[in-house]
Amino acid sequence: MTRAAPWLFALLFLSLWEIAVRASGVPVYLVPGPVAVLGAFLDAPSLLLASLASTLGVTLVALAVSAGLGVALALLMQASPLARAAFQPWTVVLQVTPIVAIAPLVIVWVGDPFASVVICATIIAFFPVFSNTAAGLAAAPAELLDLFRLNGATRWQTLRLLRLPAALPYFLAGLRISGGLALVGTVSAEIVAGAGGVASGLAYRILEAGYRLQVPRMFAALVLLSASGITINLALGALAGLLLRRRGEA
Amino acid sequence: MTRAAPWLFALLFLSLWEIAVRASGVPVYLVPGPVAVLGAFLDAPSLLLASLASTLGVTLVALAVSAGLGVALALLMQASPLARAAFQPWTVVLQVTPIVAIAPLVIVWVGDPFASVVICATIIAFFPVFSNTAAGLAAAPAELLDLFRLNGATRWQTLRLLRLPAALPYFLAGLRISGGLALVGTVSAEIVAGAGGVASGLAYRILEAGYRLQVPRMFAALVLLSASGITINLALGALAGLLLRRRGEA
Amino acid sequence: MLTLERLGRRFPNGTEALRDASLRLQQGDFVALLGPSGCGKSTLLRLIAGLDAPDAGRIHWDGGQAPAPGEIGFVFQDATLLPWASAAENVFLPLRLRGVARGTAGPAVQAALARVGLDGFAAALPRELSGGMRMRVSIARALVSRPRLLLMDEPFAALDEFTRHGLQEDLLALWRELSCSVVFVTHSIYEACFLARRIVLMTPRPGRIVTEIESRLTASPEARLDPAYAALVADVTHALQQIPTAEGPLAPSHAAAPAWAGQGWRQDRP
Amino acid sequence: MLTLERLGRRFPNGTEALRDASLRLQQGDFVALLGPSGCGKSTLLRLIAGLDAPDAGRIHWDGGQAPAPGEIGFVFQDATLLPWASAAENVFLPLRLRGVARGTAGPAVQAALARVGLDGFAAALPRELSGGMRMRVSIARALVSRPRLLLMDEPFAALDEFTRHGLQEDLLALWRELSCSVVFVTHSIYEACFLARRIVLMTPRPGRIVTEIESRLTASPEARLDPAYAALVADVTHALQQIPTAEGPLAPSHAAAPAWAGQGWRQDRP
Amino acid sequence: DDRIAFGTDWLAEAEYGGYYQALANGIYRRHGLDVTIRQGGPGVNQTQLLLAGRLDVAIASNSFIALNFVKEAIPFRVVAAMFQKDPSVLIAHPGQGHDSFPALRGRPIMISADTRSGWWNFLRARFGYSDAQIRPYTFNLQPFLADKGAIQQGFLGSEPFSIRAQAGFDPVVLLIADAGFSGYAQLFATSDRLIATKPDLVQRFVDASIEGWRSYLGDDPAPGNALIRKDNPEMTEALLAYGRAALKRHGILESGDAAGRGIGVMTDARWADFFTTMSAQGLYPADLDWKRAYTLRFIDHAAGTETRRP
Ligand SMILES: Nc1ncnc2c1ncn2[C@@H]1O[C@H](COP(=O)(O)OP(=O)(O)OP(=O)(O)O)[C@@H](O)[C@H]1O
Ligand SMILES: Nc1ncnc2c1ncn2[C@@H]1O[C@H](COP(=O)(O)OP(=O)(O)OP(=O)(O)O)[C@@H](O)[C@H]1O
Ligand SMILES: [Mg+2]
Ligand SMILES: [Mg+2]
Repeated sequence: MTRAAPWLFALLFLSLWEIAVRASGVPVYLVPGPVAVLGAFLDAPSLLLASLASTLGVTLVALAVSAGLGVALALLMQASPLARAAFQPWTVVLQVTPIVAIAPLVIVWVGDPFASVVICATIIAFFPVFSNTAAGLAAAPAELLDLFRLNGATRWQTLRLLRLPAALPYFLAGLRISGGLALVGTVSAEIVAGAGGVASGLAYRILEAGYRLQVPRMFAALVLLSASGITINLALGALAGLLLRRRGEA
Repeated sequence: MTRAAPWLFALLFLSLWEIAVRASGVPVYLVPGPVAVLGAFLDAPSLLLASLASTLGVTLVALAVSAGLGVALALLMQASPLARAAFQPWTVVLQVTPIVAIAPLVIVWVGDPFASVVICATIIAFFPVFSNTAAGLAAAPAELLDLFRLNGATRWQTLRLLRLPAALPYFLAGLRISGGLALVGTVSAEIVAGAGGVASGLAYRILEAGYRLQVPRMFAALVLLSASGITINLALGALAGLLLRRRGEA
Repeated sequence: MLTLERLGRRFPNGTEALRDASLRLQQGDFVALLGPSGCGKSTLLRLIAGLDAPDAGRIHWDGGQAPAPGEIGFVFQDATLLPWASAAENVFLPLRLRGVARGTAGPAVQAALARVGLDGFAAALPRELSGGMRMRVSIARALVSRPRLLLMDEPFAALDEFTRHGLQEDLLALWRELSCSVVFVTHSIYEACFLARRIVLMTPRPGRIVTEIESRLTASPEARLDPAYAALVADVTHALQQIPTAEGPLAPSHAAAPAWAGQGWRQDRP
Repeated sequence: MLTLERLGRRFPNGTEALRDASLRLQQGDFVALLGPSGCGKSTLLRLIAGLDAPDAGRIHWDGGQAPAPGEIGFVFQDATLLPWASAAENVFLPLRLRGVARGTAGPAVQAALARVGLDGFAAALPRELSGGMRMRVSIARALVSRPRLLLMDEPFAALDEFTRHGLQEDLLALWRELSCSVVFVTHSIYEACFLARRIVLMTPRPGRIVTEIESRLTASPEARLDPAYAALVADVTHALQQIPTAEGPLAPSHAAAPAWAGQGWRQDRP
Repeated sequence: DDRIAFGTDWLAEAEYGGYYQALANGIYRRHGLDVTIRQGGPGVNQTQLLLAGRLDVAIASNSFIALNFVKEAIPFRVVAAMFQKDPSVLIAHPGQGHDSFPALRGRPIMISADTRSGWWNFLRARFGYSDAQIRPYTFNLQPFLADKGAIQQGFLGSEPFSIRAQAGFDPVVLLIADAGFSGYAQLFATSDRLIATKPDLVQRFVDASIEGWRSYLGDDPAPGNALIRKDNPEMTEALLAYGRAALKRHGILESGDAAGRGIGVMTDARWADFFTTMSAQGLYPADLDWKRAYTLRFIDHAAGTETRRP
């Protein structure tokens, strides 16, 4: 029952949607029903799937970079209280700077469109991993910190043997939030970057379908996007379960 | 020292930036120095500040709505395992759906531009509070859950007296992430929703100044945005400190 | 009140904590559970409370009905307090969960705190208390709701002897007053003998219940001065030494009669 | 080794845990600390270890030099294990922090686990261990690094008497072998008398050190059979009863001589 | 008065001067219209708002949108074309050899997504451009200015001025309309239903808008400009003047068919030419009923005379 629940819910939701669309007679160019959306997907599956692949490629790279960077910066701040005091407030700048504003600068400095989009998506996805990891590193229990101090642990040992393992659940929770953000960040960056010379991602399909008034296709692209987001989220959830199970925290 | 560090760092950074800009002779329309940015702000302070006020208004409403909705939904899922099974995966959909794609639909359905922007920003800001709160509600220690079970606690009592207090630090951490997202979400939504008639927010300043090559003004708007983001983040951090201090978790 | 029939419990990692553990608990009984560290005492209490389920055997409640939730008081081996709630709030919790209003519960909570010697610490948070004080809050919490069945897992282990004696006597008084049933895990033979009507001995892991010794002492502070108390201690100590283990009889390495003990009991010191 | 000079410690919430606590610890000394729950024993140990700082008074180390980090072994009142690391990893930790390679440390870790009776549980995680077993891991961890100063906060409170006796004797052997200094907090008068060279008594909160009793027992398993042991127990019990508290002398309510005790010592049971 | 929500396809600027002028000078009011102008912007899809009924009339940026109505069977069409020439341009740095459309073949060009699905197809057809040339365009001149080799899209009345003002040079400006692009720009799109039920309203709106344009281009543009600056405070007088001058100099509104037959005029011939080119590119099926994309009934009659100033 619990296993089937999300599917049943989805089925129910889609049925209601189709019924509502048919009953109300909303034209397909305004809100297409699920059948029309599926039809639009089947019209040009390879086109949409190729775009999806392109977007997912950027997303995964951006997620990996965010995770690496987030952990590295969190470690740096943990290692040096001065660095923390000096930088911590400024990391927020990255989170709140809108892609639209920095995309042109990134393009000026980076040039390569793929790298530019990765950088923009990373900027969006970076913050949750970073801030959760930093919180996790700071949350090591006081009595265990005492134990390490007493045994003459170096800062690095305390980090590796105590703070990092203690931060793992926090990191994984942050990663799960960042997973979705990397995806939506990629799409946003793609949109800003517009047509982008490289293989065109889902964002372009969405925009293009919007301009061409092919609303069902636009919805099909959105559905693919959502499905990818759910998959990434579930995959990261499974990863967290796997890593924490042994520790009895899952 | 630690108190002054962020300011010293900022000063150092700004000085280096100004020096670099002057030394390299980068034209002001590419990268303006801090002095030029300040000048641009002083040129039209009321214009920028009015936009800031408009953006912040939406941000705060969106943050409040996200927090309320996130907690409510997390509670619902905690209360009913079936609801959790059915809905949890679908909440990701909200996170990964790009604003750009749904903003037109939201505007079409909602009409009122202010409400539309709030809804878009909420969609972005909602996920971290929700997912952190849900994690916190699920993270109540097993031995305390046993205690409650043994004493015949109702689901509701367990929620109110155990799960909610246990989730508080998680909620606050999520809120801090959402704070920044609400801001950047507002800006993104403003961009997509266009000036749309209401008092124009910072997004519009950034875009239009960028488009018009009034780069110093664009930077001034960006600086205001960053400053607001930092303020929101620090304020939420202070709130968390206050609420957790008594519990000895700060 | 309840019968444990050949209970078995093996944890997922393969550790077999209990095997064929059988025990009968009468209404109003006071059973002390003695056994080496890691033999399955805590596991047994959790099975009785319904917090864990046996892999083998079954638990039969007289009248077929397990106690209603809230009728069992459990002092866990660790204090298990709400970290964000004061001592008084923690003690209030069981009453609160039963819907007793704060005002109504106030005197009972105060009395329970006073009984464990924490009058001055009603407002203190757990992290502001010493280890023994935390344990006393936990004891007060289990007693405040006047349960029908009291499960206590080494409740007094972290307390000094004076506090401990006082609480032992309070416990006896409460037991008589409520005529509740008690299962009391302890490592102290003296404590077991002073408190319990029946002393139950467990083997090392996998825990089995091998010996039961009845006490004929009157449950009262005066029992400490009763020669029968000393005799009982000696009996239990002897019985413990008879329990076979993989490495021979379960007994301290120096298990010779002390030169200065000569009144029918052999092993009088912990 | 060190001198505590009129130490005072008042916590931010106003609780005064220690006042004017003075103590001298010789190199190679073995001091037992007895006192009622909440009197400041754990606080005192933390001050000695440098994990907390006194508000008044000072700690003077002979030669002016506090032990190097890693030279102090501390058994905390709670087990304080890394929850994600196995028993063996937890015991290995102090050696690891000193840079000892896993291979080199292996036998020592194995030996320490065996000494506390956990040979079969090297790979078990803390949550898979019983309360007493966790505490034993913590003891093994403190001993494995052969410290110069050993601070032990009720290390054996959660253990059955047989295990406890064995570990007491192991501790004495180790103490002689390393000629380290030990400060040992316990609630058991017997344990204090059996182990310590000096028994130090503290008043109820705010804790002060009021009495010191020297032991002339030889530190060996045979001491349990020595009549002088019983005499010492009686002395300490008597001294404890003399400690004045706000509510009169600190003594159990039934503090009369047991009828069955007649060999020069009065209070022979915990 | 009849209320009309009218959506422009970009932020307020000289390119919409006629409508703001009609608003400011009471021309709409005189025609019994209560018009609200809703600005567009990057990312704002006004067509979608039109379809949803949030706008009564919206500016369709180009002829593609009208053909898309037909292709997707959407009951909307265009009723007038304000710009005879599309003011879209490609701009490049001088002295780089980027002086003509053919010279740009194979060069990286920054264009936006809507351009890619719009007049980019014309450039592909006419000059053999390929999609591999496309680079991201962020509605921002910084990447262009930072790179001397850069080429990007733009609007006649906008980027050249900004570049002159800020960077101090005149870029190469290539107007696609001059290269033979036959698409109209700034078309009025509205629903078939409105056309059927209130043709008079549509007629008055088209007429008043044309009159507004005449006033903006021929008279003092100050009232319109003031309204523009109210909607878009980033706009400067200098830029507005430049934009207006560009419209006039290049005959964006008043060249071609409009020169004789008045602003807003469309012809079957131009539509046919446009459709043939684009369907040859594979954008539209050859059997598309392209004539359903527009109606000529509201233009090309009394418009010229009626708007003569009193
Ligand atoms: N962090 C703290 N904040 C406030 N008060 C504290 C704190 N830690 C300890 N105390 C108080 O200091 C006093 C002494 O505590 P301590 O833990 O030293 O007692 P103890 O002698 O070890 O007791 P026990 O035998 O119960 O472990 C207690 O009254 C306790 O409430
Ligand atoms: N969750 C668990 N997973 C695996 N093994 C467990 C778990 N809980 C307990 N055990 C094992 O079960 C056995 C019995 O544990 P239990 O806690 O019942 O012992 P105990 O008699 O209470 O010991 P103590 O006196 O030390 O508290 C131990 O060997 C322990 O390792
Ligand atoms: Mg136990
Ligand atoms: Mg203590």
